[in-house]
Parts: sequence; C-alpha cells; structure tokens
Amino acid sequence: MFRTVLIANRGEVALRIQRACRTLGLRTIAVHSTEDAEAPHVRHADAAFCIGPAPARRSYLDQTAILFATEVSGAEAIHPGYGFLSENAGFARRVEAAGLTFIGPASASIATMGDKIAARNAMREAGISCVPGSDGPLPDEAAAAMELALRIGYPVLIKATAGGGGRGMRVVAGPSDLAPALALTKEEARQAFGNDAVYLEKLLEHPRHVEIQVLADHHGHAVWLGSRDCSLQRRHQKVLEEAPAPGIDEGIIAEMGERCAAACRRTGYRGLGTFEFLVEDGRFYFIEMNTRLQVEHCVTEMITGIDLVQWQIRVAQGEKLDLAQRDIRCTGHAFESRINAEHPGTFAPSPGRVAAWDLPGGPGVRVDTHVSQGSVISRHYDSLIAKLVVHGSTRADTLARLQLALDEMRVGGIATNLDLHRAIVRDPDFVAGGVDIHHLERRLAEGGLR
Amino acid sequence: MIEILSETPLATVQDLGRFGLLNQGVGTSGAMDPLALAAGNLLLGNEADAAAIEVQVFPFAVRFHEPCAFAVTGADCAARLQDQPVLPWWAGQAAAGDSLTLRRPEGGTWRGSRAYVCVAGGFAVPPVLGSRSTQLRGAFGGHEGRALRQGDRLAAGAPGTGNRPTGFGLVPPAFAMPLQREGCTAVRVLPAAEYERFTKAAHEALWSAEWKITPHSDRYGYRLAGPSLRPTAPIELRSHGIVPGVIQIPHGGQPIVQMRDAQPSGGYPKIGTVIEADLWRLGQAPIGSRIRFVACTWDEAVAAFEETERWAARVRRLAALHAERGT
Amino acid sequence: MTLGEASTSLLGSTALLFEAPGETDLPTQQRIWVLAAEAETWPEVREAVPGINNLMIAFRRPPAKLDDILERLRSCWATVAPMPLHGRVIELPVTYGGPDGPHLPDVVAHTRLSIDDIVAIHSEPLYPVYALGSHPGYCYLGGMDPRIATPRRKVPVLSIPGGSVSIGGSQTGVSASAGPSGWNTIGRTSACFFDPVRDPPALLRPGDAIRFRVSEVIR
Amino acid sequence: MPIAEAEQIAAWLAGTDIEFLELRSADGCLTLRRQGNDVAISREGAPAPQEAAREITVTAPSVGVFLHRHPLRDAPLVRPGDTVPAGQILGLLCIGPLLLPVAAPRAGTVARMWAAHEEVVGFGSPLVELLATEGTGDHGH
Repeated sequence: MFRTVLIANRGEVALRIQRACRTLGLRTIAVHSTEDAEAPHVRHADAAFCIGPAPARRSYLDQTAILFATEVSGAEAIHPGYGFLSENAGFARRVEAAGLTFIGPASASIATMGDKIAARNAMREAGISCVPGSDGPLPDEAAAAMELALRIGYPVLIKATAGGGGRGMRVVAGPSDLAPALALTKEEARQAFGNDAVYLEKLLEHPRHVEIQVLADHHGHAVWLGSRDCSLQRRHQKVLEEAPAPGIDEGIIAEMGERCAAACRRTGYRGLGTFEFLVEDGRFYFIEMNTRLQVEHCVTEMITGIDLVQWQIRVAQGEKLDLAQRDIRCTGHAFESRINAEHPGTFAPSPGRVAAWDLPGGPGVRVDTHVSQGSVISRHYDSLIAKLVVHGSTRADTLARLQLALDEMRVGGIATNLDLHRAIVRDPDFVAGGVDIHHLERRLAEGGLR
Repeated sequence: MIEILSETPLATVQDLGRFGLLNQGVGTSGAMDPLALAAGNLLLGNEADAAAIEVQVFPFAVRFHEPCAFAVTGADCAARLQDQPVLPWWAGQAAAGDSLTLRRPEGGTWRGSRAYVCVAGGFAVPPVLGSRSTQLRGAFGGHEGRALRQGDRLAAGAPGTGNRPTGFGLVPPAFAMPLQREGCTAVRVLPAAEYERFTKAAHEALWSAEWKITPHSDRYGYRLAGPSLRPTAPIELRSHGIVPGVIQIPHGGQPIVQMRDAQPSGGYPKIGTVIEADLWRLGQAPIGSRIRFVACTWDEAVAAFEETERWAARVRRLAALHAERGT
Repeated sequence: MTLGEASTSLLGSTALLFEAPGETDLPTQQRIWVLAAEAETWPEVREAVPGINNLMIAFRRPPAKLDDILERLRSCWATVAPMPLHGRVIELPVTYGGPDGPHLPDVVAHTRLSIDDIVAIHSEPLYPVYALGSHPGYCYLGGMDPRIATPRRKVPVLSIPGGSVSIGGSQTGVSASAGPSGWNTIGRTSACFFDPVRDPPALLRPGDAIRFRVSEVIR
Repeated sequence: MPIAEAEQIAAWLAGTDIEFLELRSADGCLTLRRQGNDVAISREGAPAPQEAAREITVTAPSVGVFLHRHPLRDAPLVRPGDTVPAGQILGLLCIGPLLLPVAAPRAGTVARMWAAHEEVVGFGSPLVELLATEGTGDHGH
C-alpha cells in the first residue's frame, strides 16, 4: 500500500490524477520542467520538484530525473498519466525494480502490447480477431510478401512492428507498388525505431475506430466499461470522441467487451486498458491495446459514473475490484472535444499567453483543463489546452449541449481549434453518427468545416 | 597496472569471500566490510564482488601506471589523487602516473578502520577456488596468497578512461543504516548453543557492558576486553564448524569474535553470534573503540540481512541511472 | 547407540549447528556424513560441514522460516543409516617429541604416561578422518585412545608449523599448514594435505583413514 | 592560433601592401609586422582582463538534498570567502544513497551559499554564488 504518488506528467492529466489521489487521501508529488514552474499541477501538489529544462526529453521524458525525484521525495508509486513515459516498458520495469508501484499494468504487459506482432498473437489466442495480414514480421524475400498481399487483397498497409500512432505506415494500392514501398518503409523504420521489422495488413476502406475500456485488478477480475467511438481523427490524432459508439448493435459490443475482459483475465493484465478496433460492416478487427489511461477516458466516466482514475489507483494498491460486470450500466451519451492551441488552417501549434478564457457551463458540462486566463501555452509540449466533455440522456440532446458549450467557450490571445469543433458538431454526417476514420480528413480536403 | 608504493603491511586483495569450502577446511576470507567493497565496485559499474585492496594500516599509497577509474570506500582516510582531495566513498579517474594516497583515518562523524581501493573491472588476480580473496592461512588467492608489499604490481580488469562517469559518490551505510547504543557502535547478536550454560551475571554483562576492541584484534578475530564471562560449569566441546561472527568465550572469560579469516571450525564455548548483516560494523570498528551487543531475534536478523541487500540493490540501481545519463 | 535428543542451535544468521546426542563414536560420525550429503541437496543450504558428532548447515541466505529446515534435519537424522567405510588409508611417518613436538612433556605431565607409552598408544590405531576443518586440508581424526587425552592449552600457540601432530582433548590431528593452535603439539610429519589447484583441494576426506608410523622419537 | 596558421597568414601578408596586422581572439593577440621582405610574428596572452569580478550562480544539476559538507566530515566543503579553482566541489547533492558533486564552473571566490545545508532542491535551484575572476591568464606584455 502506497501513501504518496509521484505524478510523472503535466497539464490537465496531472491535475486529473491529483484529484483522484486526493479523493483517496493520498499525497501527491508533482514533477515539472523549468517552463512549468508556475503550472497548476505544481501549485496544487503536496510537494513539487523541478526535474529539468523545458524540452520534454530532458524533463518529463528523463527517466533518471524522474526516478531521482522519486528517491528524494519518498514517493512510493508513480503515475505516468498518458503520453510521455506511460507506455515505456523499460521505465515501468525500472519503477518495479526500485520496489515502487507503477500505476499501470506490469512492465511485461506493456512490452507485449507495445510489440504489434506479439499483441496480435496474444489477442488471437484470446479469440479476438485482427485485421487480416501477415501474422508476424514479413520475410525479406519480396515474393513471399507479394503472395501474401494477393491473398489478403489490395489495398494493403505496411506497418513497422515498432511503429504506432500513425508512424511507420504505408498504403500500397497494387502489386507493382509493393516492393518499393516495402523497402522504403523498412528503411524508415530502421532509422526511426532502430528496428526494420514490418508486417502487412489489409487496408480497410471505411473503418470506424471503436474502442473498449477495460479495468482489471491483481486478483484475476476484469470488467469492460462500454465502448467509445474515436473515428474523428486527423493524421491519426483523435479530435473528438463519444461514448457509446453510435449505431453498433449492443449485443455485438457486449460480446466484444466480454472477450476483452476475458483476454485481460487470461493474460493477467491489470489496471486500465483500452482495446482499439477498426470496425467495418459490423466486424471488429483488433488493432492495438493502449496499456494506460487515455485522454478520452472522460466520456466513459460520464456514461458509467465511475471514476476510472480512482479505480486505476485502487487496483494498483492491490484492492480488489468490487465492481461486477452487471453493476456497470451505461446511461446516456457523452462527447469530448479536444481543444487544442493550434492554427485553424495549418494545424500548427499556437503557443502564447491566454488573454481571454471563458469556460462553458450548464448541465452535463465538464471541462478538464490546466489553463486559465494568463496561462502561457508552451511550444515544448502538446497543444491540448482543454477537454470539453458533455453528457446527456440521448446522443441528440448531448450534441445540442456540446454545440452550446462550444459556442460559449471563448479563448483569446492564442489560436484554437474551437471553430473546427463548432463546424464538426454541425456536420450533417457527424450529426447522423457513425462516420469513418477518414471522414474528417476528407471533409477538410474538400474545404469543408471552415 | 597499479603499483603499491607504501611499505605499510597487512593490505590484502579481497572480494566478498570464498564460499562452499568450509568442509575442506577453507574459511571464507573476504572483505571485513563487505558493504564498502560492494559499494566501491558498484560505483564503478563492477560486479559487487569484484576484487579490491583492503587497507588496514596507513598511510597507504599506490601509483597508477595507466589511466584507470577507481573508487575509495570504507574509512575516511583523506584520500588524495596527486594533490587533489578525493572525497570518501567516491569514484575518481586516475591518469597514468597518478598516485593515490590514503592517510590514517581520523575523527569526523564516523570513524572506520578499513578502506577499500577498487578499480574498474576489479583487480585481475586469478580466482582460486571460486574467489579472488586472499587466504592467508592457506597462502593462496589474492596476490600470490599473501599481503601486499611495496613494489607489487596488480592489473585492473578494465583500465582506461571508460565511458562511465566518475566524480560521484555514496552516502556511507553507517549513515544509511545507523546502529548505535549509548554512543557506541552496536551489533546484533543471536544467542548460540552454550548461551544458557553461562551465568546470569555473564548474560547481563554480555548485553549491558561496553566491549573494548583490544590491540589483539585482526582479520582472524577481535579479542574484546570487558567483564569476565563465566560458564556455570567448565565446558568442553567437540570441534564443530563455525562462521565469522561467532563469539567464543575461552577460559579467560574475555570474548573473541571470529572475523573473516577465522578458521572454519572451533571448540570454544559460544555465547552468541553477531548476525551477518552487522559484521561490517564490526569490521570497521577501530582498535581501542568500544562496541555493544544487542540481542536480536531470527526474524530481526533476516530483516537486517534483507535491509543490507536492499541498500546494495539501491546503490547499484541509482549508480547505473546516474551513469546512464552521463555527466 | 544414541541416547537423548539431537540438539540444534544458531550460528547467527549464517548457519545452524546440529549436534548428535551421545559419545563421539564412528557409527554416529558415519551417520553425520550421510546427513551432510543429504542436507547439501537442500536449496537453502550452501554447504553442510561435518564436525565431530555434529553438522553445521551454512545457508545461502538466511531462510525466512527455520522450522521447516529444523524439521527436515530431525526427520532425516531419525532415518539415516551409517555410511559404509570404504575410504583410503594414508600412512604418515611421524617424528615425535623434540623441537617439533614441544608439548609432548605436557601430555606426559597430564597423562602420567611415559613418552614411549604415549608414542606407542598414539601410533597404534587406524584413525578414521571424522571431519575437515580448522584450516585448509586439516583433518579431525577419530579413534584416539582416551588414555592420552589432554585438555586444550589455556594459551594458544601463535604459530605451529605445517605437519604438526597434536592432541586436543580426546582428539588428535595433523596441521596442514603453519598457523596458531590451541592443541598440544607432540610431533611432526610431512605431506601435502592441501593443494588449491587439486579437485578436491584437500588430500583427505571424511571416511579415509590415517596410520601414524613412528619414524623417530626425540626424548 | 596554431603556429602553422600564423605562418600561413604571414606568407599571405608577404604578398600584400599590408604593413601591420593584429588579430585578437580569446586566446590572445597575434601581431604580424612587415620587416622588409620578412614578416615578424609576435604573440601575447589574452587581452588584459577587466578587473571587475563576475557573479555566477551555480545551480542544481538535478533534484536532490543539497549538502554543504560530506556526511563523514565536520567541516563544510567551502565557506564564503574561500577562493576556489575551477572544478572544485562546492557542495553535494544527495539522491538516496548517491552523492553528486556541485562543482565550480570556473575559478573564483565563494560569495554566499544560496541553499541551506540539507535543503531539498530541484533542477536549476540556485545553490552557490561565485564571484568569478575573469582573465586569470598571464598579463604579460
């Protein structure tokens, strides 16, 4: 049992974790870069340590600096949040080796799920289907790849084993492009990840991104907490999420949810996790598992009424999950708009001082943010400045609340994507529900959503 | 190559000891302060049990004939590399021709009696029967099975400038894991077979007296001076295996604590045994200083053993973290 | 035959000592050797070291719970049969008395026997090697005639040479190398009892036997 | 500047009308003067120093507990007023069992200790104020 948690992160998620710790009576230790000396996660923590200069590589990503801060602060557990070191198996292993609690799964689980091929194999063993493709790294002979691609059917996707988040992928439309694309992707992967293993996958043409949230304890219990739809993406970055995923038969979701929970029990997974799927024509294809708290966890919290971060910490403390699957009821609908400091046309980050900051309110409105008037948005970190989360009884009601909330929100001094969100929530296809993962980019390419 | 410059006697090459040969009559040998030896090695990225020089008579000096990373741990002996001070429990980098000098340990906040000079890769003396420690009685192991002499030359396992940082150190375990009673170094003791055959007065004296470490104390054993401990009746024992830490009471009634070079068998009555986790405290207690014995339970002894293991693991982990980031 | 209960005691957190009941005799010692061989197969045991009528069990690390190992020792002792004797016999020529046997007069004084009687009694038996210990290659021998038993010296001698034949209490032994001793040195022999490059390094092992041949008596 | 380079410049100079050339850098001053067909090269140390001392705040390289003295020593590593060479250890940062040095980046005089003994500090915390004396090189002419 730990009493003091070091939060190895910044921004809204650091505040979110602090809140969860407080509700459990735990002490919080903040770490920060010189740039974040005045940040709210620093001000609100029980103790705070500056661990390095502004670049994340030398502060929030510096494992030595964070572990040194843990030593000096006497923290017994580390919460990595999302991003930064949250899915770094080596870091988790070091935390374990130090006799500390890593608030997340065991490092071995992170390592397995971080290896795309190992993850696919683990899922297949658990009865969860994956996108058709090579069931391992492609052999060096181009002929074998050609044969496989033909069997899967073009278009196909080449993916680096060590890649992720859209990095290390290439679409191949037909047989004549395969060999050069393969060579190029391998070379890129070797340079970017130091590992040139690639695999092949069928490219789904109109898939949706649907994910299942799971929560597992150390005692072999695991539950799933509904679905989320995160199809609205730009360059593989999620822009707006909702829960539950609209227009998918509840029975299918429940079946997938059960399989995900069963996979957790089977693999001894513990903590929060997300199984991400591509869904096309009612079929679920596993793509990857996120072994951490996710940005969009809030929409699940809204529909289930469960404090996910608090539970994540409680199971890390060894507590038994006293939630049975039948206790988990999803009510209503929830959306999350990720408000970023970025230029509307170019999507380039827009750092600077926040001159004006008016937040929306009203029933079912929740804003998770670390920003306030006068805050300075740093160019060193990601551009997320707020998560606008709304909850309502039906998708239509909730969407109306989201439209209103987005209209109420005012940010001055920096550019934001608020207008993009305002346009999205009025987009007829989005309003209808069930758009695919290419929808947003397609609309933007058409010059829509302006 | 590292050359011994001083004429000071009794410095030996030691590691953490030679185990598994008690039944061949071979005692364990090894560092009198195994924590200091392990710490010096871990500072340099060596295995914890790499061979080092144990220095117990000062001043002591060596010359590096090639660049080499080194560490000095144990007693604070105001080490100097050429004319530059080297902090206690510290790793440094020597250039070819540099001499390292250790002076007699003085007061300060903790007075030790033995210092360890560790080098990158450990001293490359040949292992004998699984260890590089010097077996003085058997005249094997270490450097030619004997104490070091002026002019001896020893090779470091990994000389050079390396890519591991030096110029950092450790908090000595005397501070990380202090154990004192009424101003004296204390060591925890488990009662041994003949404990009950001593008088009540002997029991009281054992736990309450200050025991002075007499000049007849060395790597073989510490002869202590204090109240006379008497058995209720004369005890004659058959020979049996013994280990470092056993407190024997010969006829005179003055305890002898077996240390690292102790023979592996004996027949004097045993009143208790200093637990393994506290032998380093005794190994550093200077002649003339006073110690106290503290009764402990098996569970406490196990916990103390694990505490020293955790300490060493923490040193290894943090030194590696620091080394990884570089300087 | 054994009388009474075996006893166990701690040697700190490093080892424990098992002491067999009864007098020192060869059958008991033969059972100790078997117990040692058995205990050495236990995972927490680094080494089992036979003594005279006893066995030291050195741990790899202090086991969290002792009860289990104590119980194993007791139950194993209850069932072990003596190890059959099939060792080698080594003959050692001894020069008794003189500068190499400085304590022979003390044995005379204690036993009130003549030097010749003592030498005759000492060189008569075949001494089984009961155990090794004290220093590299040193053997504790069983089978000494109790008539020449002499207590250990009150003040140990700082160094006796290798090959010294001595009596301590009811035991006799031969030192394998120079070193301190609390026993009474009565003579000297020469042999290489220990060589670190040999496997095993000690010349003798429990179950072997020694015969002392009188090569000279200096009165 | 290496001699070879100076000679190269001198060779170029010989083919010009330039009578006198002075090159100043942090390393010193190089003077090239035409003497008939030859070019004389002379060099001096760094330019005469500004005598004013420069304040340098030595900051923490890491999180840690700042120590003025080594745990085994009664005396602090340095005291205000001490003159220290570059590289001298001014204090230690204690991180669990580790002790990391806080060294003087250059020669100077210790003006004050910003952080107290055993104070917990973070990266960049001011620890020691040093009055660095510039131009400690030779002042010869």
